[in-house]
Amino acid sequence: MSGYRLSSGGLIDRSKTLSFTFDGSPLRGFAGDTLASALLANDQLLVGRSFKYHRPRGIVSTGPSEPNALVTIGSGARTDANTKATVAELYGGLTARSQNRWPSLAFDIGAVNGVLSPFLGAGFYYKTFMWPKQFWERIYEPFIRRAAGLGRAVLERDPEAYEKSWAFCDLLVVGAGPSGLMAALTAGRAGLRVIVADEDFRLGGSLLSTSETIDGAPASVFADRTVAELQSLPNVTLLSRTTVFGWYDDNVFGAVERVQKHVAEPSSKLVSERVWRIVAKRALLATGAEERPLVFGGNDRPGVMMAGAMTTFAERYGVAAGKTVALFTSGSAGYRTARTLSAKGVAIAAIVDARAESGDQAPDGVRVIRSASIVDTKGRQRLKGIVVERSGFEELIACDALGMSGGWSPVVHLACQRGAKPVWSEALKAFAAPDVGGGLRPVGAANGIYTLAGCLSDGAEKAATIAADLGFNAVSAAVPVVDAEEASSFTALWYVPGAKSKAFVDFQNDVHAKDLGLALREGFGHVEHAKRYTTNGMATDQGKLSNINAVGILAGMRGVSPAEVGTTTFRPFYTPVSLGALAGTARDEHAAPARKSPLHGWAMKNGATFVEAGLWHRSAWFPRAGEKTWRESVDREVLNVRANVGLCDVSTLGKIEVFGPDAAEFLNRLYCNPVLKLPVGKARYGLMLREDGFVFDDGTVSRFDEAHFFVTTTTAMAGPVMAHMEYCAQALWPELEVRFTSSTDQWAQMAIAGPKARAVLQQIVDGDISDGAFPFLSARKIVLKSGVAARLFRISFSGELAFELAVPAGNGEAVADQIMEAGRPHDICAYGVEALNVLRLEKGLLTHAEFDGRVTPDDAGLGRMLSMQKVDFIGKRLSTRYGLTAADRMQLVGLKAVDADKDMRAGAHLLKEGTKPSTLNDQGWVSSAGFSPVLGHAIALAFLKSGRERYGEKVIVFDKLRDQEIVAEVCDPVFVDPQNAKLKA
Amino acid sequence: MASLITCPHCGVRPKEEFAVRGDASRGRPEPMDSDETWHDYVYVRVNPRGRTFEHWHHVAGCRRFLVVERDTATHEVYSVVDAAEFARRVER
Amino acid sequence: MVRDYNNRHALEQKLRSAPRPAAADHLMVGHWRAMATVLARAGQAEAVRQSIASVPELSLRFSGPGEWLVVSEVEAPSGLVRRLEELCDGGAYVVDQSDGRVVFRLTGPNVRSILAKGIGLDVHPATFSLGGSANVLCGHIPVNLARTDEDTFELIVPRSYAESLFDDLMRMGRAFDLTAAFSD
Amino acid sequence: MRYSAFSLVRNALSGNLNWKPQWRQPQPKPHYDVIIVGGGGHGLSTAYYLAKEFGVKNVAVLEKGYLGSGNVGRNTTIVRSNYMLPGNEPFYEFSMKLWEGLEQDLNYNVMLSQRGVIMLYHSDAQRDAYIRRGNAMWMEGVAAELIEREQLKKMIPFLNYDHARYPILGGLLQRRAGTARHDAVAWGYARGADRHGVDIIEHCEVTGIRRENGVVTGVETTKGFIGCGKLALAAAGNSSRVGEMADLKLPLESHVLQAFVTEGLKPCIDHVIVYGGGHFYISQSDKGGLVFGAEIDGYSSYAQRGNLATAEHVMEEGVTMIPGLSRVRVLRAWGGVMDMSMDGSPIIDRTSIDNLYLNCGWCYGGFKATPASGYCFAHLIARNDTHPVARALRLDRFARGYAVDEAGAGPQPNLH
Repeated sequence: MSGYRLSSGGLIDRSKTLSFTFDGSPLRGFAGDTLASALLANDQLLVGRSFKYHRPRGIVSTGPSEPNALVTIGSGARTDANTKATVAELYGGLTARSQNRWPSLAFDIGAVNGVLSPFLGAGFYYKTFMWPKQFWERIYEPFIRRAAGLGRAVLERDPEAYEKSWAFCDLLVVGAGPSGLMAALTAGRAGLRVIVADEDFRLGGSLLSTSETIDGAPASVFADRTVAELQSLPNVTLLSRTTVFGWYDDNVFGAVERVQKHVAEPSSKLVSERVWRIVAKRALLATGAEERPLVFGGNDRPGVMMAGAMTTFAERYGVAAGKTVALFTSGSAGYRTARTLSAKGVAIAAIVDARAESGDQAPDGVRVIRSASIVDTKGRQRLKGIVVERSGFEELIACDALGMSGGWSPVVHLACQRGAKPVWSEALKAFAAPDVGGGLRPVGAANGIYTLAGCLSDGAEKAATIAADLGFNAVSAAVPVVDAEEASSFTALWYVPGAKSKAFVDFQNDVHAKDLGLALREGFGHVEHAKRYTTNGMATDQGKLSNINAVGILAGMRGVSPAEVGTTTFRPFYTPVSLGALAGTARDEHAAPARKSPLHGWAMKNGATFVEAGLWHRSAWFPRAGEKTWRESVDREVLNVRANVGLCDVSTLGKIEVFGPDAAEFLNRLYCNPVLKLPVGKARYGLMLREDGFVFDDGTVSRFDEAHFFVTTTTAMAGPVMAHMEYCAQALWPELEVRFTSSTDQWAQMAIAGPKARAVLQQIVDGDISDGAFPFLSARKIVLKSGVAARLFRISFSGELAFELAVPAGNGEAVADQIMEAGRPHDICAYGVEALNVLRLEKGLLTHAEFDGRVTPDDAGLGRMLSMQKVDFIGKRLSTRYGLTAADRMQLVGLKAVDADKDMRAGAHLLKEGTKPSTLNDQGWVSSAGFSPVLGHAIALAFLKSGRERYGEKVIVFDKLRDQEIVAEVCDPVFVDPQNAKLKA
Repeated sequence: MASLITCPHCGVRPKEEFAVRGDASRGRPEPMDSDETWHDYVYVRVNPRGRTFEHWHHVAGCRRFLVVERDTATHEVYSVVDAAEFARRVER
Repeated sequence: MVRDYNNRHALEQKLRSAPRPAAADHLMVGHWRAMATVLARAGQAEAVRQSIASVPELSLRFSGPGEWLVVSEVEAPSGLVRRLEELCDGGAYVVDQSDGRVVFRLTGPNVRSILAKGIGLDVHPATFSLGGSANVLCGHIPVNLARTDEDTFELIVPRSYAESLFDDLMRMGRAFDLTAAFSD
Repeated sequence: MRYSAFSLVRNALSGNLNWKPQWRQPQPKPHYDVIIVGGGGHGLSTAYYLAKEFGVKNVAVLEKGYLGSGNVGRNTTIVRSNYMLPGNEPFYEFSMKLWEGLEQDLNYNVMLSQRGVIMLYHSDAQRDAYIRRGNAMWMEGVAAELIEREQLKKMIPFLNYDHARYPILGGLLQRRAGTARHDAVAWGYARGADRHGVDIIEHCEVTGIRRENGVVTGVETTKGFIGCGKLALAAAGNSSRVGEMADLKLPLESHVLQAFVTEGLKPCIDHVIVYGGGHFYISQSDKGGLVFGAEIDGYSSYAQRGNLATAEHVMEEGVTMIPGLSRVRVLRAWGGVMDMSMDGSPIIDRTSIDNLYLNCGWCYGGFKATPASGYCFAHLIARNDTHPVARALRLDRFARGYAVDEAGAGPQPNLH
């Protein structure tokens, strides 16, 4: 029996017993416990196995630096692997399991790795597993992979919700210990908008685990009182259970709040975790300091922990780490722990002090061994004794817990996340926060101040300065009096010589001191190389305990100062953050907004099947009773449009209203074809290029009056085209007077296509739309018989007589209904984008399947559109480069399967008959393919080298992905009505 | 920078409201300028480590192109102006 | 509640079920409101702004330099366009957006907390005061946000995004039992 | 010292005290036949192949930081040859073949893990584009498979099949593709080059390029002037800066790409999976961490750090593709500086200056190219002749109108 619950004391609620399980065993703790304190109170010393050697490990710390006590909490889809027991708040019903062991924690087969450890030194895998070659893939790697990792992720759908929130403040205080609370109080009283974030579930930091008193009361009382006052201030936000994980440009901080991680039955109204994006004018880093472990032989035995952790377990959780506790220290902290434990009735076996002398006061009757070191520890899965060496003599001292303290390092992680390196301080024997300007300043222990009074006044002073900087009337808050202040000092001790067994530097990754020696011998002495070669500091704790000792050891071996060795790079995240929290709400169906057409309801009524088109849901086809496949529906829709008439929702096309005296000139420079003299009341097909001469987008441009144009874009490129126009108008040609705005959402737009389109539409439209009155490419504002103001265009993407009618979005459904009603005698049908695609394919009209960003107008057979007489247009100059005009470019052609039963698929490549597949022999590719119900066989559009010269030639359509090679004939890309007789009817 | 941009029209806004278009240091050449000038304009970048001018489009705000003058090594922003104003200024 | 017999609201599906009694935090969806984009001509921005601002029943929502969404509580769409064209007297171009936008009015004691879950703009009264308006992102959706009262904000969203924004707002308000209904 | 089972055992039994440095730390000589600027993957592999394959052994690699301190040590370790365009596919397949023999060649285990790379598609258009790509691979003799939804469900059951914003319809799989241990690649090439006599000089920053009569004669460095016969630049994200020293104007922008790793987990993801609804990709390392990334941050930058907005977006894509990732915790983020080119494809070429050679423009795909990049660059330097698989990757392709634009995005680097 080692760890046990003290009979009194601690900031736990002994009236609230909480039941939980560890590896199936039922255990009990109290409200206010962490899982770690509850485990220790139940004498569960062994909590995990290390990564590489599977060594038995116990709790080392009481915070996020914990390398050993990693457990899996929860079950099923609510499983959280690799959770640090030291920061997991205990709740009733919590289930925890140990990790990285098989078959059980106490008996773990993987521990055989420890025996093999001479062969498994740092970087061993780079030197082996290479013979014979094929064994790596088949034997070695699968073996290594099985050994990988710690906890097990379930990869099931997470039932819980997450969210993000923005916050803005004058002052962010990171950490609610003595300096943080004092700073917040000062700033809060001065009226600043203050946010205090602390990772703990109870605010107070070290105030909750010190035996010191403030103004005659326990420090925790001061903490509670301060928190209460801060809570009462409307300008102060207190965020407990909130870890600030990152510091980003412009003093923006990322923080994660564990909203419901500590409850057994989460409320469906609340999220599990919330990520805060905090924009702070100023911030104080009140993150405290981290106690350093000592690197000595056997320092990983369960029962060895940080001295400060022992104090915290005792003071805050009312738990003793052992019956007989020894301490190994290079500073005053070990003595302080001894005094605390002794006062609570715990036996102190000895204080082993690495220093020759000090003024530190041991409790009465406690033996102090100076100039001494621990060279080994005894016991297997729990500590039974320590081997103390002094002046060449060894002594075995029995104990069941050992507290170690190698001094302190300020926690400066956040301040070093934006490129600045921490600065070695000879005075502090530690790396201190770099000066990163006024936005973020360290305060208190994070600033290297290790006395309580010093922390309180540093917090008050820094906050007062910030308040004054920001123009607030700072009332300097009275700093409370700390009674019987204890001094704090230590000597840096990176490595304890004479180790009789492995002396671990990084507990979780099993990096021991000799690994660092090996790294240095093999040329990996640079701190980054040593880290990467040995994996020191790369575990889930990111080296919070190990990095400083590794730096010190490397410095010692290289004979230089730690300043010269330097640290590895600090990067987000300070502690690991769940992907779910960072993702927030934008996941699953809500990963991106869904845009719905004003005719969505109409399409639903007509039985549409929908398909994603960027953010839009578009109607794809409209199956009717008896139709078993999508092809049947699409074929029917196509044939009906060709024979009768159909209605298709084209509302998703981008629509832009362009105004101004220079609108014509502006558009003339945007399109490669002429626009300047487009008559009022007319529409024109237009092609925009990128500045490098390739096709950017196609669409129509219409002119309603001299200074009002209307531009449409493809659905996919609506956003990019708008941005491109804004770029041209604002950045390139600000001298042109042109203004434009999107009207995409204002209009419901429908294509009415087919030989009977006019007959149907004429019933709706007020006014003459005969070919004479409203010829091909007319574009006008009109009024419907119902009184609805509308726009009518005579344009066609099907090759049929066709109109596009735009009505205000809210009227869209009613008008579409009317058209369907009017069209019923003419056998009108609704058709979707699939039929639209077949219709345009039959006509050789192009989409972004063809305009893939590597196609010139000439490639697409639209070379005649380039108006080289124009002085300038976007893409003109570079469109004439050799590579864009070479005769062997791939040109748009049609393909007809020679064997009418065979189909073709977009993405197939083209080969000359009789040639073998090879990149050199590749002649082109199929951009679009489909079945033409009009022609009764497969057709395709393709890009073929010098294709327009090759009509009539047979090529092989190579589709190895489905093991198919068929022969097709090259032809003109217009398969249906090449004379456009129907279009102009 | 990188987290927030102070739009001259809209105030301080988060990065996700913007799209970066790229180098803003050079104007578009005249139609009759040399092939080399045009090639450089379209394809070549100074790409300095240090102060640079870049077009940022305030897509989800005022939809203006802004010229952001900033340091590519430190991400410090020195100025943000409307692209039209910047173009006119360069003109002069 | 319907403007005319054949007008279909973008949220008709979403708000079809009978509304719960309004909670303290409540989302009202404007059934429709006339609004138009006003694009001032070169050099006319200030004059245009002033003449529109002088009409009490017109509300200017800032969209960009020389560009506003003008909302009217009283006009019909065609009337608004005519009115604005008269007011601007050739100094601006006017585009009807009445069918292209949906207005959400969010009101209640927790609106700022709700909005903070989607909008990266500091809407503290000191920085975004009554009458303030801005184009912003709410999550991934572009909206125009305006403060129309101490605890009331209006979000104007392109019609095609309205359902998505509605879902987002309801989720953002879940912790506060946010309710929703058509406003008229 | 050659690594073998014997050497491993012998050293283990002697307390591992006799291992020697994996590469020397030489002082620079006054003159080298070839100086390579940049001690990352590409610079080191160039040196290795120059010495081993092309007999050019009087070579120095100059690295301003520690060896491998650039992108070779901060990437998502993916190795693949699933390109579409004829200018790219043969080059990357050449690289893939070199990967497959690299461990034996280097006598160093770079842990090539051919676990398969699958790129998901979510629409018909995307499927068609992948079919085009897969068939282009087959044209080069590279096996590719189209995995349809039902088959994919069996292969990778934990993807988001039922609640995806963009439904997962299938994927394009290259089985031979996979991952390799990034640091080991740098170290293995360094050790290999060193054993062939190459001087690897760390902490030696080039500050100037000396030219006489228009010909490069050497470099000024923080360790003094070093003369050379030929100068080869392999400076990745810093290419523009080094090029500037020789008045080279390059079609490059430096951008930040973030990569992430989670806490170590027991094996759960076998393949490298690429999300088609965005740019997210993920794999699991041999240590158990899930390694992932997505798009670049979007602005030009030399700061090796990313922004939170992009990181959040990466996570959105991640949990959208694999909902079960939601409770997995991300441990660490990196920001690498990408030398984004104007068409998204690399440049291996001579320059307008005699004896000055250029290797850059790797965008976010430099790691997989490490062997071929080094081999082709060495070929070019040693023989003054472009290797056949790198013919399309010349610098003048932009002026001539032969961009190799896989994304079809045009000369806007942050869209590639």
